[in-house]
Amino acid sequence: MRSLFLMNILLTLIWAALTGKFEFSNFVFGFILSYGVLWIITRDTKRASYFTRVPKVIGFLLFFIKELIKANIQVAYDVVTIRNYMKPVIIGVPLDAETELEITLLANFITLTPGTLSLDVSDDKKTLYIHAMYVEDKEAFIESVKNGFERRLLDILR
Amino acid sequence: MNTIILKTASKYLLPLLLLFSIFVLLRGHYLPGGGFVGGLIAAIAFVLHAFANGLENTQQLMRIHPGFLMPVGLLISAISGMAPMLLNKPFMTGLWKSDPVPVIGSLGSALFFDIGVYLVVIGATLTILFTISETR
Amino acid sequence: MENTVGYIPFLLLGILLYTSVLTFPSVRSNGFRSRFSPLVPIVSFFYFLFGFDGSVQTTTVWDHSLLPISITFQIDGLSRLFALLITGIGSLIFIYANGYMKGAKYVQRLQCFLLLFMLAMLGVVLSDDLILLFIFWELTSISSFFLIGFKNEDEASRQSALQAITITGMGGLIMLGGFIILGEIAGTYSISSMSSPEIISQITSHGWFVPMLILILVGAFTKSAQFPFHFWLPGAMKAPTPVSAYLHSATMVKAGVYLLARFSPVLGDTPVWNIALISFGGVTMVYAAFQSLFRTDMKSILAYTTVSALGIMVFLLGLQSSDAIAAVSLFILVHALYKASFFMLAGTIDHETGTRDISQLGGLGKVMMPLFAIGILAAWSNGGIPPSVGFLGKDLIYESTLHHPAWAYVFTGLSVGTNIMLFAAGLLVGWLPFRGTRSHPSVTLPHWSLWVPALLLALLGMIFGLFPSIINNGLINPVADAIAGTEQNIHLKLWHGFNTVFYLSLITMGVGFLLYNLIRPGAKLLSFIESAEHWGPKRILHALANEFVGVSSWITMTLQNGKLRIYLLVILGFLVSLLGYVVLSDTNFVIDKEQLTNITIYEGITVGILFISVFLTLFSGSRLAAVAAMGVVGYTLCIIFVFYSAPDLAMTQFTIDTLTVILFVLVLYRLPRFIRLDFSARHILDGIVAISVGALMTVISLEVLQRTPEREISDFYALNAYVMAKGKNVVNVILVDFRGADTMIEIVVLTIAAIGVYSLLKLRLRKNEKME
Amino acid sequence: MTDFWIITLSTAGALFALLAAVGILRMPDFYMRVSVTTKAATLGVGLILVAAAFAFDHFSVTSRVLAIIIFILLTAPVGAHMIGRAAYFIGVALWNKTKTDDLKGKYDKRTHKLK
Amino acid sequence: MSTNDYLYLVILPILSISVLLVFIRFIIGPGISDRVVALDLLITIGIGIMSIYAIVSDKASFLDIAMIFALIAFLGTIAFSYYLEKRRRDD
Amino acid sequence: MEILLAITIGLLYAAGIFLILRRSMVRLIIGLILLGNGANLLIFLLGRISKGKPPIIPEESKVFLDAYADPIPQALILTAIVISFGLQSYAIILVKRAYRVTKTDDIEELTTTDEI
Amino acid sequence: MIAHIVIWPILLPLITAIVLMFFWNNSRIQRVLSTVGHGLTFISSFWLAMRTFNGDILTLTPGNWPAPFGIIFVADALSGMLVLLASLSAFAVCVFSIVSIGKGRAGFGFFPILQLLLMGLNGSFLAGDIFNLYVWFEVIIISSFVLITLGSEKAQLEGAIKYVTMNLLASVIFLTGIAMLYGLLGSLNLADLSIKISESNDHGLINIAAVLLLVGFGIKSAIFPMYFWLPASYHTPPAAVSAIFGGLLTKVGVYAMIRVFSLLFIEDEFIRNMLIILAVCSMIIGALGAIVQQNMRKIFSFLIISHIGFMIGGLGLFTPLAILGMVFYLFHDIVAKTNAFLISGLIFKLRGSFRLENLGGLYNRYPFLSIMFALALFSLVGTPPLSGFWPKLFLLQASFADLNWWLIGGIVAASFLTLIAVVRIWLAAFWKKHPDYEAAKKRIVWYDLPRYQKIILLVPIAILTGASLFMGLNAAYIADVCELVYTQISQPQTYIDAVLTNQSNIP
Ligand code: NA
Ligand code: NA
Repeated sequence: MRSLFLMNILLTLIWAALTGKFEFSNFVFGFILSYGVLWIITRDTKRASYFTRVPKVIGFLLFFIKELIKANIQVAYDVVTIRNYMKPVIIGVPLDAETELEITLLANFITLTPGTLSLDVSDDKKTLYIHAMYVEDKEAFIESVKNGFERRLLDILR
Repeated sequence: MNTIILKTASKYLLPLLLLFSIFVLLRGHYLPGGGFVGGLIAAIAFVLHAFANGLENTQQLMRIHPGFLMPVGLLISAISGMAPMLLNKPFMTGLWKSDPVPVIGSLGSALFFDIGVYLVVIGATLTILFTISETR
Repeated sequence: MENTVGYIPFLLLGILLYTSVLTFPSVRSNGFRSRFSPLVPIVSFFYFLFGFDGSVQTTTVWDHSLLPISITFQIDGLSRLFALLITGIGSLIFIYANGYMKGAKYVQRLQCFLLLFMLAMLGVVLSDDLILLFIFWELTSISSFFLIGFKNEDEASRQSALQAITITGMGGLIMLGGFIILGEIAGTYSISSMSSPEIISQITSHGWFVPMLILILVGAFTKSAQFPFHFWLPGAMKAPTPVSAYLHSATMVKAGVYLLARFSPVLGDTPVWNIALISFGGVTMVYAAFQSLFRTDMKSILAYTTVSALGIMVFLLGLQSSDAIAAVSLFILVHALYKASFFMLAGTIDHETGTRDISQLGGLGKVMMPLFAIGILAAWSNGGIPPSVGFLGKDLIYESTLHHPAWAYVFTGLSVGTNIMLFAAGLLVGWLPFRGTRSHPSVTLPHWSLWVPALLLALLGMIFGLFPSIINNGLINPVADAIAGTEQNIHLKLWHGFNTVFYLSLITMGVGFLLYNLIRPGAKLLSFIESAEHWGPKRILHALANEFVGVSSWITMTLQNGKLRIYLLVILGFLVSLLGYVVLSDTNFVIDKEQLTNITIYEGITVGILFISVFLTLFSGSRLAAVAAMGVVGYTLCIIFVFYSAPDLAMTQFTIDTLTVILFVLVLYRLPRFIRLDFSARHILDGIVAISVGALMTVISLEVLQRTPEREISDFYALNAYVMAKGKNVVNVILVDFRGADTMIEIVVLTIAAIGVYSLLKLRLRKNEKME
Repeated sequence: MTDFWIITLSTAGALFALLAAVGILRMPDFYMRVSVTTKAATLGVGLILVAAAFAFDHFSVTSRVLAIIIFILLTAPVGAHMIGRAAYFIGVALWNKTKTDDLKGKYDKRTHKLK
Repeated sequence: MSTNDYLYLVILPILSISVLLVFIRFIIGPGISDRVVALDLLITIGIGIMSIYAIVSDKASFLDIAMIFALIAFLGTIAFSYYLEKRRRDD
Repeated sequence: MEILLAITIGLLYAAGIFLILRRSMVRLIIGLILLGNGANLLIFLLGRISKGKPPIIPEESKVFLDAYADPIPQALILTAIVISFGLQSYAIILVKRAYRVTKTDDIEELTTTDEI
Repeated sequence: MIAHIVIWPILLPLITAIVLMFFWNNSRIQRVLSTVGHGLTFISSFWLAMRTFNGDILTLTPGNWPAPFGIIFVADALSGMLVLLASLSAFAVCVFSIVSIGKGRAGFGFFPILQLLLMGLNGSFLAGDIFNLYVWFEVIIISSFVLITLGSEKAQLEGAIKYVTMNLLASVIFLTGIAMLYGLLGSLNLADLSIKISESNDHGLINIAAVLLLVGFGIKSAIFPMYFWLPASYHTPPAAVSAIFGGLLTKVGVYAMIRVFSLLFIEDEFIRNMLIILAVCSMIIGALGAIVQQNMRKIFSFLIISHIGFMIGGLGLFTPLAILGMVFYLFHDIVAKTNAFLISGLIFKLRGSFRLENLGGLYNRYPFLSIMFALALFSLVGTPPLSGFWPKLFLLQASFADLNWWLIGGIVAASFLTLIAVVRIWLAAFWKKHPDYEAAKKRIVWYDLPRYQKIILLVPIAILTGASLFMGLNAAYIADVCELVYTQISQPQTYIDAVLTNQSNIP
């Protein structure tokens, strides 16, 4: 129930942002509209609260940006130089993340980082298969994923 | 396709896109957009959902057959076109509410007409795509 | 007798009404109503007999400024004689038919068509308007088609009906052409108005006179079974005998003769007319008479003698002398009387014995005395033996040939020869079956209705011969007046003294009798004569018809060959040649660079990508790559739309392009792969056509761009979009308001397309619903 | 100041886009092409969009730019995942220097299930 | 050189060159999946071009097209992936 | 640029025609789509093109203050695009269904309805 | 509301179609409502037609924007009569479909699409704007696509591939022509274009547009050498569908040609001669095709091509008489062809086949039906005084007045061959004994039908035969209307004035 409400508010805000009119009437209209949309699409789902997680979200984003820049530079170097430095692998990373949202976010952030690509999640949701371009040591890579993205993400989500 | 990543993403994308489609529909009279594009975006939203979750789930979500939207949309458009005839004006003569309405702007029969277009486009596009997807 | 003509429309209408009354009760019941059918012709007969005296009367029922028709009827001597024959012989035929068809199926149907036919014939002879005449003319063709094909389950009947309608239908259409020219050059469609001297000279001196005359003659000749179109008539003997008796003795076949007689004052006595009528009539009369001699089927013999008699009439009309006109006037009557008797006689014998083969018949005279009498009387008249009316007729014929200024001997010789053969043929039908040993012992004299009508006609032939004055002034002279277009003075006399004509008649009889005794038609002679017909016009026309059908199917199959590519190539080739012609002949291209904008690098790249993608769609071996490239083509267009200020277009094009690609992708994996074909000549041809179209489009669009654009309407939209229609996106305002109707229709299109897709994929018919 | 941001951001963005373009052309196998391009392009386009937000300096534009960026961030990795997975499934070959392949043999070709 | 000129003469050419490079990948493939990725990238760069174009021509409405581009690129990729998984092996 | 676009139009028409003359039903459809694109571009070009002037009235104004691109061709093309979408979808499905029923993708084998 | 009469023949089918879609699965209600809808459309069309026969040109501007700025619907006598006949034919076909269309097709949109097809036809006849005409054409072609494939039988799909391809090509060509016109003259309104063309001296480019429209409409009206799609497909769908196609679809192309070549491209010798050549070729090729076919519906299909030639020939001559004949023929042919195909459908019900070799025995078994059929068939031939005769007479007169021997020969030959084709049908289906009656019995549905359904199947044929007789026997009335049509289309100024000055007939 609560998550629905949040979703509703969120959509109302997006609406207002999209239309660019921050008037009361526009909020009311956006609220009704997103209410309708949610009504159309929602099946029973349970969501945790979003409120306490704002600081963690910011922290995570900063971490992500750092990773992004670091990896981009690495890739850029490789792309612009003639020699190829790649050591690609496909690695199955065992997951601690459980819910679909957790897994999806994790996978997406990994993909957004240059040099790595989430290929698929096993059907039992226990393993995330990642294609990575610069892996010297398999174990170390798994460790970096689990301690990096996954831990931080789960901190926020749980 | 059995991928939770897409499934999860589509769950959030659907409302976002529907909202976006309505946004595009409503502002069409002032800026690029309108019933067609709006309807197409809404249709795409459902198509994406269907790709991720399977057709049955999407249809369940929609509750009605998309084809039903076509006569509904046509009816809305036709009525908005015929309403002026009651006032003895030609078919599709624009009728406008004198004061602008918040958010939407001037409220007129043209808007209802565009809503009709929007619904027909959703209905037709989805009918086509869904029928193909479910036919082997 | 001024007002009697006014009843003609009512009479015709009455006949039509009665005909439809006959139609409506169940056709299977040969009821009560059909017994009254003879009353219709009888009443009509007396109307024409006593209502008119041969003077000219006209009535106009209806006229219209636009339609080239005026419903005008005119009756004069010629029309009256025909009307009397049609209704008089019709009356007897109806009585005869009631007896002949007793107990048979579909009698009422037969009567219907007979009445309809009578109506049509009356219409032909009474119309004063060319188009009205044509309408009735066609009606005779149609109704005779139904009559000839009356035994519709019999293949031969159907073929004969087809043959008849083919020839008379073609003739009719050609004649219509002639009528229209005649109407155009005469300035009127009224036949009676054409006979004024000024109009006649206007017609005969007109440049189109000869083609017009030929067209009309073709119509008349086909209807009157003139060589080489004659064969449909013997073929038409497949009809029940009452029908043959009616159609082929008295009426339909004479429609052509009527037409020639009718136009004789206007078109006659011109070189083409004379040559055509004399030659075709001459050939027909000799050829058909010869053919009649070797037949064994009574109706077949009669058919050929009929053709021959028609030939004589046409021949006489071609001569155009007063004698000839007098001769044809009388001969029309004479022939109708004896030929109808003959046909009924043949029918009765067939009806009683089950055969019409004269080689199978003999000795019937003993039990069928009245029939024998009919045979003798008809043969008498046919042979032109005094004192029958036939003698008078023959007399006049020889008179007219003998007086021909140039070709007297030839024409007389031909006439004598024809008449000798006809004489012999008459004996074969009227005499032979009754003599000799009895072939059908059990046969007795049939019901009176099967012989009294024929006897009546045969006797009339004798009475008119003995007392020619009965018919001289009241009947025949007005006919001659009408044919000649001037006052004629006919004196029918039985005895002219011992002159050349008399000796010729004697020769005719003598040689004819000799011929009769020499010839006994049988299988051998029949096959001989049919082998003559084998290479005759029938054969040739049939071969031509077959050849024509063959060529038609070849043409049809060549053009409609099932290959979409060829169809498209033809259409596109046509388009290219038309466009090319106009471009080369009508436009001169100057491209003024001033008017055009420069190419920037981005545009260059965009268009470059577009070009490459187009080539990918053309030559990629993978369907998916082709589809993806097609998508890229759409996307680059979209970029072009962005560059050139069309955001709405860009959005829509982009979305729809993608949806189309998706659609393809969804469908594609159920489709087979491209057929891989080596490069061949067809690629070159296709390429030439394609490049031609493309090049033309480029050239044309560049040329259009040289013109100053008109922006009046756009400016109106721009000015009013916000002020009046309260929108700022002018494109959208156009879509939902200025041109909202287009959009309304467009969503209908989308809806239908969706329904179509749905039904294509989902509908599975049950077996009984296939081919609804 | 606005111009500075516009120029800086758009230059960086364009360079990242170029990087992606070069990457997709140079990388030896499909997976690495995806790996390289998705993010570089996303980053590049994101930067350019921010430049646009600066250029217009109008709330409605800024919010739209944000919406687009969020949307791209949401969809780009999903798309990459989808095409990568599909490619692997249909057997698009890995670069010959790829060291390990944990996915090998894990797909059920018939049911599309992944162990 | 004004900002607009800079965008027009420097940024747009860079992006155009990028487009060309990506398009080469689109042409050479080799697999259909490569083409799909190339297409996706083409559209993504297209969004960039669109944004620059919006700045240059001072028409914010081009950003809306960018939004739709993003949406469509995603849909296209998904559809092709879907197809690749489902299709028969012989294309 | 007009010259380039005119050539593009020619190319689209030519390619479309070349493709509809092929034996494969899929190529047939692609050809038709290219032809439709060509026609749309033709309308666009012949309605005259102008850069950076979308026919949208500025926010604070009631009429155009500046030159603007002709909106009519755009509206016409928009209508034509949507209609073509309907027709093309239908045609694509028709091809699919025809292939299922006739078991051939080769148009030249579809000759039975033209037999006598 | 009465003043809106111009739009009712368009709106009523639309409304009916929408309502029918709400009853998607209830084919019984669909059958009833659809008939009612067609009935109402017919009444409104009749009303409209009667008003146009006074010589008035009625206009209606949807959106109330004055022409040439907004779209306009224009009803002159030609449009009025065509709308009337289209509604009549559609009504007849709908009644026929009540029984002849099974649940399968009825459950997949047959009736709503039939309504929308009629809407498209009426819209095309009333359109006063060339792009609007294009859009109406698209309604027609998409509905015809759907109707021709509804059921997805093998022959249907095979025929449809060709039908669809060539019609889409025609649309592209038409659209190309529109692009030319707009690019040159900046207008889409026909009346406005007429003025602008007459003021322009760009003959070459305008001729190019004319050629494009000629080919675009030529494909749609199936004239030589652009007719191939027609015989490939018209015999494949249910008879009711062939009937409405055969009666009306090609006629829309002819109508468009008449409109465009009388209003826009008035005095071009090249086009006129071209039209006459094409007309003669169509007449002959179509007729030759008709006499060799074995399938009754293919015979009629080829006859359509042949008879389109008559109309195009009249258009090519463009003398008063020729126009009179052409327009009269157009009117006659709508009724006659619809009827012919319906009859073939009924014969199919009676005998289980469309092929001549499998038919027979109808004349003796069903004499009254046979009489009705004979009237209908012979009116196709133009046997006097049935309806086909008069226009042919006018055309012949016109050709003679013009001394156009090709046209004369064509008309005579085509008429003769039509006669032969029809007589062939008559001999095979009616006179001949049924070749194998016992075997055919299984395919014959007639006996299983309840009596009222048999009557329903007969009613439309009776109506159309009656209409044909009316036109033949009351030719003077039709000729008067045709003369009015001639007056109106030979003086474009009246049309232009009605469109551009009398903005709206709303009080
Ligand atoms: Na309005
Ligand atoms: Na008259």
